[in-house]
Amino acid sequence: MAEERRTDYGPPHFEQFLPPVIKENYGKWKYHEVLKPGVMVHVSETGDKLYTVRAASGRLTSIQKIRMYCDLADKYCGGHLRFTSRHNVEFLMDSDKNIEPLIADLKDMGHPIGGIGNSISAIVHTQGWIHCHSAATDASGVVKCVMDDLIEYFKEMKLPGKLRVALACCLNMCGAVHCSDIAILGIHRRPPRIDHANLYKMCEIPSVSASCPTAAIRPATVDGKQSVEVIEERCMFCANCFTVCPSMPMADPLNDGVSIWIGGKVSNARHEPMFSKLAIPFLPNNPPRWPEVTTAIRNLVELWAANARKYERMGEWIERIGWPKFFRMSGIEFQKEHIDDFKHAGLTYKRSTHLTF
Amino acid sequence: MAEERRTDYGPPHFEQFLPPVIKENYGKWKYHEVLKPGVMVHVSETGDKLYTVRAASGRLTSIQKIRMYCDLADKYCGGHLRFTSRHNVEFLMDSDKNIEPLIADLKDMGHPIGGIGNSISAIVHTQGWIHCHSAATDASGVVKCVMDDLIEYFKEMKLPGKLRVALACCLNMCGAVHCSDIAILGIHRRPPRIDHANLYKMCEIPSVSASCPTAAIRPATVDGKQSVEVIEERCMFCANCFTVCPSMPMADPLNDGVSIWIGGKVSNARHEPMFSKLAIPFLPNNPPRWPEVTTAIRNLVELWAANARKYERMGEWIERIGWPKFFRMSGIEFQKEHIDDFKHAGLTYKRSTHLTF
Amino acid sequence: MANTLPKTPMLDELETGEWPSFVKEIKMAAKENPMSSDLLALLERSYKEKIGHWKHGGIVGVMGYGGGVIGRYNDLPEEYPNISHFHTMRINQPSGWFYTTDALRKICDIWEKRGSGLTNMHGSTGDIILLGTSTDQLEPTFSDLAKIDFDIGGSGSDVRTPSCCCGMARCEWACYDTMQCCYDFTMAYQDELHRPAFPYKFKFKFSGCPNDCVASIARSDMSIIGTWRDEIQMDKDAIAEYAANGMDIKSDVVDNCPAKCMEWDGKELLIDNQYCRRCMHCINVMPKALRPGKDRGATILLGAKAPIVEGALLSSVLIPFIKMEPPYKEIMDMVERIWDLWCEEGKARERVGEFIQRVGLGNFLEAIEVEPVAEMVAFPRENPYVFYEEYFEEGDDDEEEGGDDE
Amino acid sequence: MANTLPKTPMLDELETGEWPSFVKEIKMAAKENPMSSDLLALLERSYKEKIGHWKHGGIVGVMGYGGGVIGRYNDLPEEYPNISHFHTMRINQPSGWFYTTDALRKICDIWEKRGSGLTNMHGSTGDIILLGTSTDQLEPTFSDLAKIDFDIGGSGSDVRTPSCCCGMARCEWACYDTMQCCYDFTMAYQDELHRPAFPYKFKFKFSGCPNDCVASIARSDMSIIGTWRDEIQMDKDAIAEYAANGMDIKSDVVDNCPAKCMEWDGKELLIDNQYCRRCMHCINVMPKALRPGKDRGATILLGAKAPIVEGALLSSVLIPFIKMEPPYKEIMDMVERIWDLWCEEGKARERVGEFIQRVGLGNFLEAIEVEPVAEMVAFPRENPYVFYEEYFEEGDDDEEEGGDDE
Ligand code: SRM
Ligand code: SRM
Ligand code: SRM
Ligand code: SRM
Ligand code: SF4
Ligand code: SF4
Ligand code: SF4
Ligand code: SF4
Ligand code: SF4
Ligand code: SF4
Ligand code: SF4
Ligand code: SF4
Repeated sequence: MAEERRTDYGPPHFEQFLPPVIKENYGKWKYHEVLKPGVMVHVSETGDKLYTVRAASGRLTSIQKIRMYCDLADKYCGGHLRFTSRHNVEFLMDSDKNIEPLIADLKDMGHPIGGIGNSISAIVHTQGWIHCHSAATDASGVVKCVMDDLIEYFKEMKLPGKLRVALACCLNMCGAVHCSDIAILGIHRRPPRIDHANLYKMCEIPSVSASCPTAAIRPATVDGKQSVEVIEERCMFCANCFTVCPSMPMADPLNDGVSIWIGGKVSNARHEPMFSKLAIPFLPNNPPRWPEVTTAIRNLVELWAANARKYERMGEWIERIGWPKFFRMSGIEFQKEHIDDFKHAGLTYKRSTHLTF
Repeated sequence: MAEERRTDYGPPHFEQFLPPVIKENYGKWKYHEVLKPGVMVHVSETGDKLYTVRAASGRLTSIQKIRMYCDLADKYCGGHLRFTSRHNVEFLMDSDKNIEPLIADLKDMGHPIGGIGNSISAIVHTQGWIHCHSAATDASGVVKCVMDDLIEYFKEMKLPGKLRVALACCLNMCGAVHCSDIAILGIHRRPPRIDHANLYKMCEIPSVSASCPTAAIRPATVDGKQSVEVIEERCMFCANCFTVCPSMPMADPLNDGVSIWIGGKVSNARHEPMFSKLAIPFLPNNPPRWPEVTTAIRNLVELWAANARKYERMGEWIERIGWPKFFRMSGIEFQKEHIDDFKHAGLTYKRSTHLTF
Repeated sequence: MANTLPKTPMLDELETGEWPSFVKEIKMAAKENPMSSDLLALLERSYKEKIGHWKHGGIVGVMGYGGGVIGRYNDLPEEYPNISHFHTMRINQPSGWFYTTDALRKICDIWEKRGSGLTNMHGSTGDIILLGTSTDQLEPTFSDLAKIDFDIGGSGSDVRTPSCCCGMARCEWACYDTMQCCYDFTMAYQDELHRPAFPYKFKFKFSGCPNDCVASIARSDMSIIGTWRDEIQMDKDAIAEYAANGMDIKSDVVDNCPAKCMEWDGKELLIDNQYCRRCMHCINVMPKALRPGKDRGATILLGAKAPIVEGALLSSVLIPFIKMEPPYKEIMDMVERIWDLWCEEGKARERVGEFIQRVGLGNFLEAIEVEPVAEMVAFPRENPYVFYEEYFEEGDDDEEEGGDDE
Repeated sequence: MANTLPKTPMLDELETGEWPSFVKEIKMAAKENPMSSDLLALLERSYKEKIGHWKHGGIVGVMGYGGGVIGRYNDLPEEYPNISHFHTMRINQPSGWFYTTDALRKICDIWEKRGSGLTNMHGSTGDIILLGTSTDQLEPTFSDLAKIDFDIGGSGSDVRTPSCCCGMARCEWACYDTMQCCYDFTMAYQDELHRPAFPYKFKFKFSGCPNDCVASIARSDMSIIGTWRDEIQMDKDAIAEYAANGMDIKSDVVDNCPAKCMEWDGKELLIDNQYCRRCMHCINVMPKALRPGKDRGATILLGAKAPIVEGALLSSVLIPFIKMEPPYKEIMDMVERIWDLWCEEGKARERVGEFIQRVGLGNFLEAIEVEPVAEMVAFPRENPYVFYEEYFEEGDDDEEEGGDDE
């Protein structure tokens, strides 16, 4: 190219985006207090204060909405705002005088305030039918239904501890649901259908065979064309083959749906981080409101809220009472599907007599 | 056969061996008390009492010694005695009047009293050079040295909890050392030497190859004879090949020795049962007194005794303080050998920031 | 250009309820934008049919960059022509997701002109996601963004856009400057971020303390999590105040300490700091009274990932404690040794965590020249299958030293 | 026949010290017995050379029995001719290792005549070990033993000699009659015990309560461990007595409860039995005050073993709770279904625990016709790789019931 093109300049430096009260107190914060649901104050060694109002966001945001946020931030926050690691939007102020009018405006816009402290925060989620080729369920739709149903727990702080819900629309787990208090995971339950007519053009057969964690795929010649076949009994529907090869689609309206996983956590607070574990193997995709999913999750939340001790995350609670007790209390039927049968399965068998009856 | 031969009649029924006080109170025991080291009383619902005196045994016992036990049992216990699951000998009495004379006689015979309550009991162990083809160390000798050194902890009850020591002279682990507070394990560190001249006569080559957990063995022709070869870098000295094939001996004076494993437990009391973990990868065979081994074990016992809380078994203590702290406190150097590299190795990596400094 | 919106009876049901409605967002955009309008119609169809309508993306992107754009085509291009291509652009967010309204408005203006008018604020890795545009708009969008200093993020087998918690900007517990560090790493690895050359993706996430508010231990190949080495700072008066205000320090704090290293006699709180695991719980519960120590730095962990292929992993400890000071040379040198090794010996689609499991942590450490330390394991090995690399032969000089194991 | 003993300067050092000396035992026997005398000499040699001198045993035994004798030959038969063969006999001990002196003396008399005069009281599996004799003495020893009603134990790929804790004979916590049950199982499986026909060994161990005094969860393929279903029995006065005598019930008992289901307010001890894990700790500490409940039975677990080949295993729960009443038909039927399956599909040298891991617990349960229950796992699966055995096809009748997963 003739003209030198500008690349690799990286993101803008964050400093230019910080409100003055932060710039001045950067690294000097002393403590914080939660003033009420969705509102907290950080107090600096200098005595300065920083007020935060956290509002719900659906994450999928139009430019129109972003501009509305900007209008509010200009009006109340000197033109500053931020988003959180769980995709809520936060408004930052150096005094408390604008808190109430800001909250009123946000509510008018349809953005509830909350998610701070012992509450449910926004559901980390993914693309679903909006944009991904891999999805076994929708993302934004399920999230909307679940949060509509659980909204009281977002707006209030009446839970024993934090409750982190996440959704991923396929086993790739872009929503990183593997360490959530409650995880909603889209799953396929039908082996890939093979497009024998095109596979040889689209995919490298050796990498397709190699992609399968259970060695279910082997090369085969079909109708004179090089292709692959799938030993269906060996397929556990991970879709890794499809990621590698477009000619092996997995999605299937009759068999796709949602599974529910619980008891994971990320923070090191008290208990070490934990993976989520399978609670409900399958619930149907039932758009637009996914009633089976919202009911199941509400039951889980309420069971935990009623029985856990203060500060006990979902997984900590279940660890204390034991999984058999959890299954009895929740009424969820324990099935073969709950028993691990992958690489480290043996380590999940109960190797003690620590049982409750 | 002409004459009908008596087989499969099984062991004698135990009832004929029970002392009267047990027969009468079978299943009616109410509680027990430890009266002093090595002496306890069980009290029945009927008010009857059963006194037990527990004496150390070296397990390897001559018929002469058994007869001496019998003499004592005849003299003091109405002709009854038993052995424990850890191979101590127990004398059972329905009154306390013979306790002291019995103890005096036992001490004279060289059998200390103890092992009950928060003490070290006898070391469960195996054959070693006395009888096994597989041994990487002796059994009875090491046990004798270690117990001589720790005798005070057998005779008194001054430990935080029970301390169970076991020894196995090779990885077959007949001493079931895999769940002991302290385990002494004989290990080889040299790959099998192959007796190519005889292997083809003695062993089935396919089973030999298949026996190796790391696939280190493959068929080979050596000097015109069918045999096997060992890829030495892949060998971790388990001796499974030798068990299957006598022409692959493992024992080697220069490289055999002892490793020390700690923190296992069997009982379900408090913590679930746990496996022992590697503390000291290698100590030399140094007969007749194995001083490196006795010193290492004494250090471990004393470190635990000084730092554990009441009732904390070795593994429970280390779990509370964390392994890094244990390594710092014990002065044992952490090495590559401590890091698991077998099937489930990844699950042993530290996957949290729960660290002490 | 105000569109009439397609009929979407199913989606319309998702306009009710208190949680912000993504359907409303799409409709807001769709009024102005034919791409979003087609998206709305296609999504309604997916809701009816219970299946997605997107195909595997081809390789699309902007010149000189190997990643940052996710190609996407729908499988019914005749019916939904405005989104026959509908590629997503990942834009590297500023550290901590702080913005001025000015910067945001400029992004909106560009995306109004060049794309669907829909975004994710933010993607799950942390990028600003510009959700859907056609192939011909990719290059112009990039050049518009360049003018306002926003660059493209990662995708494919490259360094992915690093992210961090708000750290020192708003949090009293930040044990190092996560935002600056995230920025510095992002800048140092611009080439690796923009030009995929690894066996698979590599993610960095920076959290200021063990609360790990960006989930780095679960979601990044390298997790850099703040911690401290000395004693928890304690304000006795503030403790008394909490107690006076009704906090049950025994059951709320002491009984929840995983190290069991605290005592409360009703008056004084004792912490036996030598056993403290830096879990943060007591500090979380009493932020006015307790604070991380003063000798601060970070724990560096390696290897987290989602399940595909060999199962999900959390990161595991690589460096128990390191002071976090720019230019982070020691860490970056190590990162580069790791990449060299992984690029050389890693298999395609093998994340670094899986790679370590395959070769073994001990061998991995040797190769990257890091000494093994006990902090790297939860516990030492339970199986006796130890590889010794050398053995004594008869006649060796040191034959008497049977105890030496090399 | 009093021998002069070989010179054993190294072993002699093991005659000092307080722990009973096995060297003294061998010497006592050696004075009368040339086999033991040779053993002493050979052992001294092993101590000098730091290596054993035993070869792989050939197949030796008594007529009609496939196991119970461990063949052993030394590799220097010319030098140690009295132990050129030196086979061990495993004799099935009586339940709980109770003896009369009369029975023991008879065993001694036989072994004086027929063998080395050395024993292990007992072997690690529980047998009486008669340590070393020559091939020609095996059959006569057995026929002598038969006269006093002692039978041979297991070895090789058979049922191994079952063992049990002293249970109801001396322990207040026995939740079922371990000694009778051990005897009944031993008698029921005489054929399996004496004639190896399995892929590998199979061990039973019976413990009366979760303290597991025969280490059954670690050392037996089938572990039968007593437990209870109802509430811990409590004697309030005895609790008060413990407290009065200075026991710190909070720190000794309550704080050590793994279920965190106890409370002590200084006066009353509360146990929330629905969460009690039956760990025994509180009962162990206060035997006068607390006792297992009245609705007693056992938990049955499967699969413990030492490391060879695939790594050590603890047993895992198969039946969470079962009443233990003779003739134990339900359990024995299940045992036989397990053996049938394992004999059919197990590989050589594959213990049942490894077999289950290879085929998967779910499949194993289906094959032995046991319903999966949550008690069998420590926790449900973490990975999403679930096998569903059937799927809906277009046109299926029940196509509407997408929620049904079979
Ligand atoms: C704003 C945010 C960081 C950011 O840079 O964006 C943040 C901010 C704070 N976190 Fe966090 N955390 C944020 C995501 C997280 C995450 C990550 C996630 O959810 O994916 C975690 C790990 C979650 C997990 O374990 O699964 C997280 C685990 C914590 C914890 C530990 C909670 C626990 O008991 O396990 C604390 C401590 C506490 O709340 O007492 C904490 C505490 C805090 C404090 C109090 C820190 C402070 O003094 O400022 C902040 C307000 C807390 C609140 O929301 O209640 N933060 N925090 C994130 C807000 C997300 C949201 O919109 O809800
Ligand atoms: C005699 C014997 C059973 C037998 O039939 O032979 C036995 C007998 C008793 N055991 Fe045991 N245990 C016996 C081996 C075991 C074993 C097995 C082993 O060591 O291989 C264990 C599991 C050890 C482990 O976890 O590694 C065992 C774990 C217990 C426990 C749990 C201790 C703990 O805190 O983990 C108790 C409860 C206690 O001591 O408070 C117990 C308690 C008892 C009591 C108090 C039961 C009673 O009321 O009679 C008996 C006396 C205890 C003592 O020795 O201090 N017994 N006990 C065994 C004596 C072996 C010996 O000579 O030392
Ligand atoms: C956009 C985003 C989801 C979202 O809605 O936020 C996303 C979307 C996709 N991810 Fe992801 N991943 C996204 C964050 C993640 C995360 C979370 C994270 O980074 O914290 C994970 C789990 C953590 C991890 O890295 O392990 C994640 C694990 C995967 C995987 C599985 C990787 C693995 O090693 O197991 C795949 C499959 C692959 O790489 O082939 C994948 C693949 C994909 C692809 C590219 C689909 C594919 O097979 O090619 C998706 C494109 C969707 C689309 O059409 O737009 N995505 N992906 C996230 C990136 C946004 C951003 O840049 O900010
Ligand atoms: C005698 C005894 C050790 C002792 O000194 O007490 C013993 C001795 C031998 N065991 Fe053992 N085992 C003995 C109890 C055990 C135990 C403990 C137990 O039963 O509680 C175990 C661990 C528990 C288990 O079963 O897993 C045990 C696990 C092994 C193994 C490894 C099995 C595995 O699955 O990992 C082998 C190797 C084999 O079977 O080929 C083995 C093999 C052997 C052989 C037969 C050696 C061989 O490779 O052929 C040993 C014969 C020694 C000899 O010359 O006398 N022995 N063996 C124990 C039997 C005495 C008895 O009948 O009472
Ligand atoms: S989780 Fe799966 S379907 Fe959802 S965005 Fe990620 S790759 Fe696509
Ligand atoms: S979906 Fe997964 S298990 Fe099934 S064939 Fe494809 S790669 Fe194999
Ligand atoms: S542990 Fe090994 S050497 Fe010792 S008796 Fe058992 S098989 Fe033989
Ligand atoms: S000792 Fe074990 S690892 Fe080495 S060759 Fe033999 S079977 Fe294989
Ligand atoms: S990770 Fe720690 S430092 Fe960062 S925001 Fe969360 S609590 Fe604050
Ligand atoms: S930080 Fe955690 S481990 Fe440390 S004292 Fe506080 S609660 Fe205990
Ligand atoms: S296992 Fe239980 S019942 Fe049996 S002796 Fe031990 S404590 Fe008593
Ligand atoms: S038996 Fe164990 S779990 Fe049950 S109450 Fe007692 S200490 Fe707690």
